This record gives sequence, structure tokens and C-alpha cells, in this order.
Amino acid sequence: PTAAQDRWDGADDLPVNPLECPAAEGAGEASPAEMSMPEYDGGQPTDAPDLAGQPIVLVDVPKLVGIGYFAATTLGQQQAAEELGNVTVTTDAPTEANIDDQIAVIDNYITQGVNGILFAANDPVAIAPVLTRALESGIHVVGYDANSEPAAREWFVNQAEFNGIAKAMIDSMVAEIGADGSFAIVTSTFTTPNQARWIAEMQAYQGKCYPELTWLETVEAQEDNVLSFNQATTLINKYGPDLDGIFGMTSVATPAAADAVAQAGLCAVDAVAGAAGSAEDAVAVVGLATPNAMKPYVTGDFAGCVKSVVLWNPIDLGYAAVYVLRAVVDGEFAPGDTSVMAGRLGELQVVNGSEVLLGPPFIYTAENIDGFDF
Amino acid sequence: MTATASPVTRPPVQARSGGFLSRALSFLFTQEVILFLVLVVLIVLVGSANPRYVAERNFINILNGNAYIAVAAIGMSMVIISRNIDISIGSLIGVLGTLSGTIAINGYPIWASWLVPIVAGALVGAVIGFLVAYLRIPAIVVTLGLLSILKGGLITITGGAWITDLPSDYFLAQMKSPAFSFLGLNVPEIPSPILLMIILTILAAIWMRYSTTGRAIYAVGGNAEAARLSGISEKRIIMTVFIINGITAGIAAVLWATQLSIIQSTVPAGLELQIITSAVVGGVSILGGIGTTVGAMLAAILLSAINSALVFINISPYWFRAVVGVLILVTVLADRLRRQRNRASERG
Amino acid sequence: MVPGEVHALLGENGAGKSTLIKIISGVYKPDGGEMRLDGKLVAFSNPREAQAGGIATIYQELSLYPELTVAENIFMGHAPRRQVGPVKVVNWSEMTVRAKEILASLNIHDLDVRRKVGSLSVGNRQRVEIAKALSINARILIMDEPTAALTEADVIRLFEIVRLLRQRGVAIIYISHRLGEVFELADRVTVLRDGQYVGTNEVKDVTPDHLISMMVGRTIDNLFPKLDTTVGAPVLEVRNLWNKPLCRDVSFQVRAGEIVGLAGLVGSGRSELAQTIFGFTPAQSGEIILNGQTIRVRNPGDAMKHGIAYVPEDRGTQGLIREMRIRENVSLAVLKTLTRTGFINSPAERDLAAHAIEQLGIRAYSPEQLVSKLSGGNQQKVVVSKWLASKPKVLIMDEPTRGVDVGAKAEIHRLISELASQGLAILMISSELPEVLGMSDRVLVMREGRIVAEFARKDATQENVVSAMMREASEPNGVPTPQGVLQ
Amino acid sequence: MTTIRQMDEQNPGAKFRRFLLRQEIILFIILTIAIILLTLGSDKFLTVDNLLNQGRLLTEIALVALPMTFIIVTGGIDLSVGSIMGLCAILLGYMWNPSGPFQWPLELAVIFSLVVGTLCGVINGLIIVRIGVPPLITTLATLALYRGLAEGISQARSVRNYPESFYVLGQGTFLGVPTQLWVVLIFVLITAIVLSRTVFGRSLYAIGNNELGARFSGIPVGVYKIIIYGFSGFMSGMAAWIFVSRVTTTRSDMGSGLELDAIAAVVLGGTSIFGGSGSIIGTVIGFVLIQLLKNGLALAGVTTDGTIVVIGTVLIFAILINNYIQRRVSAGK
Ligand SMILES: Nc1ncnc2c1ncn2[C@@H]1O[C@H](COP(=O)(O)OP(=O)(O)OP(=O)(O)O)[C@@H](O)[C@H]1O
Ligand SMILES: Nc1ncnc2c1ncn2[C@@H]1O[C@H](COP(=O)(O)OP(=O)(O)OP(=O)(O)O)[C@@H](O)[C@H]1O
Ligand SMILES: [Mg+2]
Ligand SMILES: [Mg+2]
Repeated sequence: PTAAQDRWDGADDLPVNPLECPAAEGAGEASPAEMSMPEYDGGQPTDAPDLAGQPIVLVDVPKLVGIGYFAATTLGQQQAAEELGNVTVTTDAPTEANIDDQIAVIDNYITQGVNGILFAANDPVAIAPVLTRALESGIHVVGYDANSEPAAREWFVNQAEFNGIAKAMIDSMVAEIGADGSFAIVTSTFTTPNQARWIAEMQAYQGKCYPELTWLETVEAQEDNVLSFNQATTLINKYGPDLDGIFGMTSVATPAAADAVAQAGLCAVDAVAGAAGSAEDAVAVVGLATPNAMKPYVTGDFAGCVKSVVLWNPIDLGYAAVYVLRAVVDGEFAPGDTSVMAGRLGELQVVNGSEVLLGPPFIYTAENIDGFDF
Repeated sequence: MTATASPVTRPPVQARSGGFLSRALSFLFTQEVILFLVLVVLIVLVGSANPRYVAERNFINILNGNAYIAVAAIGMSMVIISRNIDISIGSLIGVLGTLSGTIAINGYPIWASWLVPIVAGALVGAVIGFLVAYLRIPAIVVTLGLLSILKGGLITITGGAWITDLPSDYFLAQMKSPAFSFLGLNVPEIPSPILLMIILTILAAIWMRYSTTGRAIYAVGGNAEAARLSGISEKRIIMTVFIINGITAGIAAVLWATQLSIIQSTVPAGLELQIITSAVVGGVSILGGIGTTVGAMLAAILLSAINSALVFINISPYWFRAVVGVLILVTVLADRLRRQRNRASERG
Repeated sequence: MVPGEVHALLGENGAGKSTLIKIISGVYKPDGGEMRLDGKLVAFSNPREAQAGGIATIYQELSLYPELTVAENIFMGHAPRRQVGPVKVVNWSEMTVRAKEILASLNIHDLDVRRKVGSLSVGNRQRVEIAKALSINARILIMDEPTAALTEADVIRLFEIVRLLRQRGVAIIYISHRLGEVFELADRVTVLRDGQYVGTNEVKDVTPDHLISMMVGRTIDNLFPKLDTTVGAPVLEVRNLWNKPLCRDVSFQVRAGEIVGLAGLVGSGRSELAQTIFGFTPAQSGEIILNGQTIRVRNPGDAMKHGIAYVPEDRGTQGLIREMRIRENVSLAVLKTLTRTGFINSPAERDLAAHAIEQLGIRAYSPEQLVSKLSGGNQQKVVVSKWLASKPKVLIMDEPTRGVDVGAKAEIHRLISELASQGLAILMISSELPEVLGMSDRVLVMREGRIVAEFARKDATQENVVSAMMREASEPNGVPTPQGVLQ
Repeated sequence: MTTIRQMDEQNPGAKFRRFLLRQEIILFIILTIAIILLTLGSDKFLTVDNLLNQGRLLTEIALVALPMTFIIVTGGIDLSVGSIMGLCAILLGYMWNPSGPFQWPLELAVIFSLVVGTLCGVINGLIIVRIGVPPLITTLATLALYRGLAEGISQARSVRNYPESFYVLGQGTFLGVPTQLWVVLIFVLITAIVLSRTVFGRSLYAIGNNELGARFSGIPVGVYKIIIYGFSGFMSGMAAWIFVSRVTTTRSDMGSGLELDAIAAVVLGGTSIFGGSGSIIGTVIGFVLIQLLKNGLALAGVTTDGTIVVIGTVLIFAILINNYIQRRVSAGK
């Protein structure tokens, strides 16, 4: 949408598919997409050795190492590997979310000859050639968190559909600032595909359900928490009382934005020893983040600064990815199947042809957040 | 006046050549004064476009959030004045910040978590200094290697796990210091990063100008051979400079780590370029021998003020970096023209 | 050495004089032997210790900080300090005052101590270097060719200073290639050859010829072997050349086979003029005419294309690439002619270098030696040979024999004469008056950027030339005409 | 004196010893040792397929490291190469993009991006030469500027779906060897000959050792510098072209960090960061060594973070050993 571009929203320009508004709930949950299930559109490895039931060696290549989020997916993978007993997973990735380096890392593991590759792509297209090469070398490829072009991998474990996340985010924000508030966004970079997709879907959903919301602007903050903090602070200072809420689009940006709000004394609840401003000035923070990073603002020292954190469970995501790959190797999960068994997670549904859906996004609140540790 | 000027004006000895007026003029156009003027112009322009930019809180925030860069730029400018460079400084700050947090969550006293990184920084500085001064490996090579070692090593050791649950009295950078109240001045409480930045800059400026070691740094950077012949120990100076750089990196790391309730135990990307850019835009010559720490600090402030201003005046973030690049270029070109003019007037 | 003695150290280029004094002042470590100061055995492991021992040294190669002020350069390493509370800090005001005093004691009043040294002329830098050594209050002052970059007037001043110091009881080691100075100043003289001690004599007991034979191992009959040549048509002609500030409305010509000497005080603009003709600092206005044709010279490349060569005054920074080999230096200005379709013809290059070494008697063990490892004089020979290799029509030489020993000097002089007799037009800038007078067919005198006098060889006497150099600029035409607007 | 000279020429032993102790030879020995160790670490390492594949991956660094050698030999540096690469990649896609504003033929878009890359380098050169801003500062500023232009022009949109024929350069092979490796080979040969055998190359050394002296020798220092910075920009454009062809998409963050990798390769190759010495052969050994370490260590089971620790250490130690030996050699002379 052109109007959105003028606000540098950081959205991509792919087609959007907003979910039903909350009022119309009930009818909406049975997603119409399921009815017209598209054909399997993933790729297949050439001459993969039959290792059904045998030990396999996997490598996990997330976008980067060194952030809490991927530490959690790695944890989940290790849990799955331990449960299964016949899977070894090592995690290796660049130290910065850089597609050039990620390709080189994958390339090396192809040469080394692993049985399977799990990845979270820094760029869906750029990573495709090297993944295709992996498939051609008889290596199973399963993505999670950030997809590649479908033909370059077999399955993608989708943590939550983009429109689902978008809905949860906007709904949570509206619950705090009302349907006529105004908000800004702190994202990683405009070129990060997942974030761009979420923002696009948020825009579509907002346009459909809450047209009165004011969309101020989106700022970039890399995956750097000090930079995120500074950018959030700048937004707070720039808009003053005109700013009602901030979205953090990454697990780095959200706690940093919460810190910015807390240090500016703009938390909505006066749990923070008298430092809270009036409800008028308060700035709500909603975003994607891991629970541990957000506890201080939900139940800890700055309790109440943040009311809802949207996220799937990244441990489960990593866990599911390993189960999916094991099932593929064992021949229990093949194109055309509509579901797959994933250990403690039970049965997971196939959507969009070749994606395994982890489930609806989870919303952490003061009530439940202390039950999670990652 | 020369580029070795510092905030302390020189004794007003009447010069034989060049009248008082030209002298006053040339003082007016030192890099420091230019940076300051640019800063003022920026504040006035952006402030009139969006008055919230000049709000006291915004300014405090800008300074507060970037003080660690200015502090690191102090050490960096000394390194560059001595005709060396340190491109590992971003990684070092990441490592020392993580070290600080690790100490804090493991039940050691808070002062240890503030002090140990500084000592560790000094040690790393000593190692760099030793490699450069005694084993004669160029500083850029040593620090290029060290950059990889620190960056990779940090992740190998921490696995990228964030540090949370920091004790509540750990956050040095969030504390305010009633430092000036005892002077009876009606100054608002100044956040400690800003206070530290100012104090360290002034100390460094005085030291660079009034200590023999400080002068020797200029000598070594200006002409190492001559410095040796004047009996200055080049090796000792290089060691000193890198140790100080390590110390300021340690202080910067503590400010960096204590700003937020989470420490992201990774290396902040591109931080070394920000710090080096601050030093060179501040008038420190990459060829050694010229520059002041005050200039470096002003440049660090200016660059962060520009970043903030771009948000305030609604420049499309897609064009952010292009605008910053142009502004750096303009500052550098202005400095160049000034120097050429000065040289021409010296000759004429 | 005894207090109040001036002890001259002589030797050919590369004899080891500079090396010896660097050992004395703690720069190099001796392989063996001992050194006594006041009868006590001393060993300096670095220059600081030597300075503390009262030894101050003026090194042959200038060692200053271009970005620092004159005052700081003088006091680097031993700045006056002042107690502030518990710490000692540099006392800037005293530094300025004392720098002025020292310069004043050298009779130098026109040097602003707060100027950056980088903006000074070579001559002025040399003065700073002297002031720097004097600031140490040394008991022993070592001077390695201090007069190499000075003009007569400065030399006279320097001698006054040296005598003054001698009266104060300072012992002075004095290195120079100008024998006249030795006889004027020194009490005793020591000669070195190939790093070996040859002998020490009272100055009053020796003659110049005797010293030369001690140094060179043979005698030199004529230091200025000027050949009579037939002067041909003008080759280089300069008309109304302007390049402010130091080249003001200059016009002159140099004819084939003629050696024109250019004399002037430090900073009179001789080098500036030469560099303007050579295109290093292109002219603002005026004409350069070569063999009757006006040429445009925008950079040294242009000048070289037209056959103008320039031997610059400072070999270290301008003349040589010191970290490169002799071969590479000699061929640098003529690489284009040594190529086959862009590739360097290595055999031809080696021949060229070998020829140069032989022609000028450069003391090197191979053309592959790094120039930085040569002694000062031999380096100078490399610069000269580099420009001779370009087979120029006009050769401009700026201080061609600075720092060159008598033997080599005679060699270079003979070469200059020979080149002239082969029809080359030569413009020779020199601060050594005997050289100018001895070698030139014609002498031009420059002052404040203008050519103020011209003497034919027979009229060029010391008095004439010096008085033209020194005369106060009082003529009415001293005011710059608006001619700069021309063009 | 003559005796030394004769001795020097007649003693083949001494000559051989000097040859052995040359910078490049020592590096080559280090490389050989590394290869042996890495081969012991994994049997997948020393295979033709793996090595050829590594050739593909080192192309971009190799292409910018070659002109970087020229620049560092003159005592300069170019930090903007990664940003130029990003800008060229974006322009290539932007001008071609069939749904974009220009929709140029792909060939034209490639040529245009190469021209712009060259121009970016020339602008660096002009600022350095004409205005006299030191290279480090100039390219630090243009590092931000060119990357910013790439971001601004792309508006964070990527361009994909190039025609199949476009991928030959980045993914195809010629005579069994990855196409881009031939490109690297050709440029290695050209730059090596230019630097070691031509007037231009000799002049670069002269400039690096003593710029003023070079100017007094009639070398057109300014022109030469503009040429090499322009060449560096051109090669960044080449790297962008090959990279886009390899990964089939454009992103504005392509090539970030490339400058440090290239500089590391050059420096590891024995080129003095202060200018005046160095060689293309050294640089080639430098980038090959870095790439093989990355690859071989990964094959031996070392993770990426561990690998960069090793590379940093190797960089310091290689220079240390080399310095030590060179000093011994020159002391022995
Ligand atoms: N840095 C150096 N390394 C090795 N040898 C050197 C070095 N400098 C000079 N030499 C050699 O040492 C010898 C003595 O040189 P020195 O500079 O002492 O001569 P000098 O007597 O001062 O000559 P000049 O009159 O030309 O200055 C020469 O043969 C020279 O080649
Ligand atoms: N009186 C002066 N005041 C300021 N600068 C001066 C003065 N004299 C000379 N200079 C500077 O010194 C430089 C050297 O002048 P130039 O070399 O042309 O003189 P010269 O006659 O060759 O003297 P020298 O013997 O020092 O080489 C000039 O470019 C000028 O910048
Ligand atoms: Mg000497
Ligand atoms: Mg001169």
C-alpha cells in the first residue's frame, strides 16, 4: 500500500491475508485455507540413503548465534535429540545475521556429509541455491522460524502463521491503548523477511479491524539492544504524549523498548515505586520476546510495564523441527500427509502445502510468564 | 592556532607574525569550535522544526545513551594520535561488558563488577601494546586478529546466552549523581554516564597537554624516529596508550552493560567504526600527531545528535545512512578546507 | 675531548662519522670498546641516558615533528615543568619564553615559536634543530653537518654560537664536509676512513691537502674543475613567472652549455622558483620557453617530457625512495624509456644502475642495496645519477652537493662541467658560495622571490654577491605590481 | 666492497637461503602446514570437489583483495568496498527489475552497476587526491554513504527471479571448474603482472614508500591513485555481479564486513599496512589460507565462532613469524 510506504513502515509488498476481527470470532477460527489445501510444494533429496531407525547426524544453522531466541531453539533441539536417542544435533551459525556467511556454513556441512540440515534463513531466496545443493547431495532439509523458497527444502516448521502473530499483536495493543491510540514500531532491519511480513500483516489487520489506530513510524535497530533502547527513547521523546504504544518486533527490541519506557518513567502501572506517569502519558509495550527477557517488566522490578508478550514457544519450535526431520528420515512423514507426530507436542497440522504449523501464538502475561524458563 | 590546541587557552604571548585578530580568528576555527558550532546549528534547526528535540530530557537521553562511545573515543584518539589504531575495540567492549555482568550475577560485590572489566581492559591493552611495541606487529594487524579472537571467543564461551537477573544496584549507567549540588549550584542531577564522560574528557585533555607523557604521545605520532632521538621511549609510550585505551574501553563497557536490564553477550556490530569515526571527525589525524580528546568527545555527541535528529525531522530511515555518510563527509571536507586556508595564510 | 675544544670529525661519505656519533649518543649499541666521560666508564643504552650525561646531538637527518610548534620541538622530551599540587605539569608559558630566549641567543628573531615546524623552510628547520640541541645545556655538543642546509649568513651566525659555547667550556664535536669551516673553527681534527681511525691532528699542524689525502687516500687538485665551454643558444627561458608568495615576476634564461648559479638567502625563493619551473607547484602566470617554444608545465611529468630535470634539495623526502633499492631509484625517473610495451626491461635497468654506481663512485656493494642503508653523501649521488639518467636538456640542481664529501664533491662538479660542455643547460642552486662562484658562468641572485642581480663570471665576487643577497628590500618596485592578475 | 658483491653472486647457497626466506615462501610454508593439518582433521577436506567449491566461496573476497593490495601498497586503504558491493548489487537488480521503474535489459543493468561501482571508487580517489582527505577517513565516510544509498534505493525490497542464463557466472562451471574461479584467476594474473612487472606497479611501490619523492620523480601520483581506487570500485562491482548470480537475489546488506576480510587477506599475505611493500602472490596465499581454514576447521568439527578465533590467531602469528624472519634476514645482510 502506497500510503503505508510513506510512513516507512518496514512492511514487505507480498500479498496479505488478515484474519477475522475479534468481534466475528468463532466463525473465523476454522481457517478457510485448510479447506483448499494446496499441493505439496517442497523439494525432495536425491538418493537419500535409507536411515530409517538408524542414528542420524543433524546440523542446525539458525540465522545467527548469540541471541537468546536461538539459544532457546537449540535447547529444544537438544531435548528432542535426547528423547529420540538416535539423533545428534550440533548448532553452528555466523555470529552476525549475515546471509553470505550462513551460506558458507551450510556449504561446509554439505561437504562434511551430515544426514540432515535444520535452518532458519537470513534470506529466503539467497539461501535457496545452497539448500538445493544439499538436497541434491541426498541430505534432508527442514526449515524453522524463517522460511526459504519452498522448493529448496522439504518442510518448514511454521511457529505461527504471520497473520496469526499480527492479529495477536494488534489485539494486545488495542487492549492497552484502545482502538484509537497511536503506536510506533522498533524492528531489526527492513530487510529481515519475517519482520517485514509481520508488519505487513499487522497493517492489513489493523486496516480491516481498527481503522482508527494511528500508525506513527517504524525505526530500525539491528539486533542490538543498546541501539534498540536508544531508538525507543528517541521515539518516546519525539512523540511525547502522542505516543501510546511501542511494538518490539524482535526478541532484542522488545525488552529494550520496555527498558526505555521504564527508564522514562512512563509505565502504565505504578508498581514501579511511584515512578509511573499518569495513565495519559503512559506508553504500552507489546512485542515478540522470550519470557525470561521480559519477566522484569511483566512480574519483576518493573512489573506492569509490559502486559503482554507475544511468542510461540521457541523451545517447542526447535523440538518440533528435529521430530519432523526424524519422521521424514524414518519415512513416517511424506508429501501428501496432513499431519505429523511430534513427541510431547502431539500431532501437528500441515498447512500451505509443505509447512508444519506449531500452533497459534502464545501470549505471555503476568499470570503465566513465571511458568516459563527460556 | 595549531591543532594541538585544547580547551585551556595558551598564554597570550604576542606573536611577531600574525596579528591578534588573525590569531583569535584561527582559534575560532579549531576543529573543536567548528564541531561545537555545527552542534549548535543542528540543535537550533531541528529544534525549530520539532521543539521536542530540544527538550532537556531528549538531550540528556542522547548524551546518556551514547556516553560510552564518547568515553571509548577518548582512548581511541590517544591511540590514533600515537599513529596506531584499534579496530578490536567494539569486540573488547562486548567482552568486557559481558564479563562485568557475569561477575555481577555470580554474587561478587558490585564494585568488582565495575572494576574488574577496567582492569581486564588494561591487561588486554597491555597485550596489544606489547605486540605492537616490542614485537613490532602493526596495530591494525594485531587488532584485526584480536577482533576475531574476541568476537568468536565470546560466543564460544557464553554460547550467546543473555545475562538477566542482574542485581538492582548494578546499573551504574542508570544512576544519577548529585555531584554538583555540593557546589551550591542549581544543576539537575546529572546521570553518571554524562558525568563520567565529561570528567574523563577533561582529565584526558589536561593530561595530554600538561604531562610529559601526553606530549610524548604527540611526539611519537608525529615523528617516531625523532622521538627516539629525543630520548623518548617509543615502546613505553605505545604501551601506555594502549593500556589507557583498554581502560577507557573498560569504562565504556561498564556503561554499556549497566544501561539496560539485559546484557546481550555479543559484540555490538559496527561499534568500532562508530568510535573511530568519532575520533577522526573530532579532528584526530589518522596520520598521527594531531588531535584532541575534546574534539573526539564532541564528535561522538554530534554523531549521536545527528542520528536522533534524523528521526525527529522525519527523514526516511531508508535514507538514514546515506545522510549520515554525507554529513561525515561534509564535516571532514570542511575541516580540510579550513586547514588549507590556514596553511595558505601561514605562507602568505 | 677537553672542555672548550672544537673537535672536527672528517671522512668521506660513508666513512662512519654519523655512525660513530650515534654510538656516542646512545642510538646504536657498540659491538665492543669503551667510552669514558670524565674518566668514568660510561655506556649509554639509549639517547635519554646520553642526554642526561650532558651529550646533545644534532643529527645529520633532520628529526623534527612537523605538526608541533617550534617551541615544542625545541623542548620535546625535556619540557620545562611546574609543580601544581602533587604533580608536575608542562609549563607552556615558560616553554615559549625560553624557546624565544634560545632563538634570540642564536640571533634569530624572525621565527615565530608557535608556528608549526611543518610550515618552515629547510633552513629554518635546521635552526630549530640547533636550538633544540642547545636547550639541553650540554657539556658535549655533537653536530653532524649542521651547515649543510645553511647559507653563508647563517653559517657565520652558527660559528659565533659555537665560539660562544666554546668559551663557556662546552666541548664540541663538529662534522662537516666543508674543509674551510674546519680550519676556521676547529682545534683538533680526527679523520675516519671506512670506519677506521686514521689519525688525529692539531688543526694548526695540517694543511687542507694533507687532510684530504688522509680522508680519501689521494689528493684532489681542483675542487671546482670548471671547463670552458662555448655557450650556445638559450635553451630555457623564463618570462614574468609568478607563483606567490616566493616567486615574483621572475625572468631569466639559461643557454646551452651554460651553468647558471642561483644564490640567495634561506627562504629567498630559489627552491620555489625551481619547483615552479619543474611543475611541482605550477606557475600562476608567466611563460616558460624551451628552445624557443612556450611550453605548458602543469606537473613534473610535463617538465620531464620536455627535458627538464630537477635534483631536489632534500634527498630524504624529495629525492629518493629510501626504502627502495639503488637500481629502482636510479631508474625511477626514466622508467618509461626502459619499458617494452609497459613492462620494465630488467636487464636494461640493471645496466643503468651499474653504470650509475660506477660513474659516480657510489659506495654500495650492489645495485640491489637499499638506499636507506647508504651514507648521506652516497644517497646524494644516487639522486644525481637518477636525474642524469633522464638525459635532460635542462638540469636544475638544488643544493647538488649538500652533505657530500670533498672527493665526491669534486666528482659531482666535474660531472656538472662535463654535462655543460656537452651542451646541457644547467641551473645550479647552492647555498655554498664558493661552489656558486667556482662553477657558474653566470650568477643570479634572488631575494624575496625576485631576481635582484646578475653577475657574469668575472664580476661575481664574494662581496658583490653577498651584498646583493643581503641588501634591504627598499627599492620602490618592492611593492608587488598587479601583474599577478595577468592570465 | 667488490669482494662482498662477488661473494654474494658466487655463493649459490646464500642465494638459495635468501630465496627460502622470502616473505611469500614463508607464507607458502605456513599454508602447506595448514593444509596438512586440515587434511588430518577431515578426509573430506583434500578432495577436488571440496577445493573447487571453496573457490566459489572465496571469489568475492579475492576480487576485492586484489585491488586492495594495490591500495595498501600505496599506503592507502579502502573501507568502502563492501558498501560499493551492496550498492552495485542493488542497482543491478533495481535497473533490471521487470516490475520496477526502469526494466532495463539485464546486460545493460550489469554494465551500469559496474560503471557506478567504478565511479564510486573514482569518487573516493578524487576526495583523497584532490581534497587531500586521508584514505581511511574518506572511505569511512563513503562506507556509510554508499551503504545508505543502497538502502535508500532499494527501500528494503529485494529483486529475484533472474533468468536462468544469469546464474552461469555464479553457479555454473567451465571446463569442470566453477566459472567465477576463472574470473579470479584472470584477475590474479593481470594484477600480479601489473604490480611486479610494469611501470605502473613500480610507481605504486614508490608512492607507498615516499609519496613526495614519487611526485618529484614525475610520477602522476594523483592520477594513479584515482585509477586504483576506481579499479577497486570496479572490482567491488564485479564481486556484486558474481555474488548476485550465486545467491540469486539482491539485498542492500550484501557485502557488509567484506572490507575487513579483504584487508585481513592482504595483510596476512605480507603486504605492509604502511605501504611500500607487498605482492599479489602474498595476497592470493592470504585469501586461500583464510578460506581453507574456515572450511577445513568446519569439516574437522570446529564451529564458526571457534574458527574465527583460530583465524585471528593465525593472522597475528603469521605476521609475527614473518616479521621475525625478515628482521633476521636483513640483520644478516
Ligand atoms: N641504517 C644503516 N644500516 C646499515 N648500514 C648503514 C646504515 N646507515 C649507514 N650505514 C653504512 O654505514 C657506513 C657508515 O655510514 P655513516 O652514515 O656513518 O657515514 P658518514 O661518515 O656519516 O657519511 P656522510 O658524510 O655521507 O654522512 C656506510 O658504509 C653506510 O653504508
Ligand atoms: N620568511 C619566510 N616566512 C615564511 N615562510 C617562509 C619564509 N621563507 C621561506 N619560507 C617557506 O619556506 C619555503 C622554502 O623556500 P625556498 O625553498 O623557495 O627558499 P630557498 O631560497 O630555496 O631557501 P632554502 O635554502 O631554505 O631552501 C617556502 O616555500 C616558504 O613556504
Ligand atoms: Mg653522515
Ligand atoms: Mg632551497
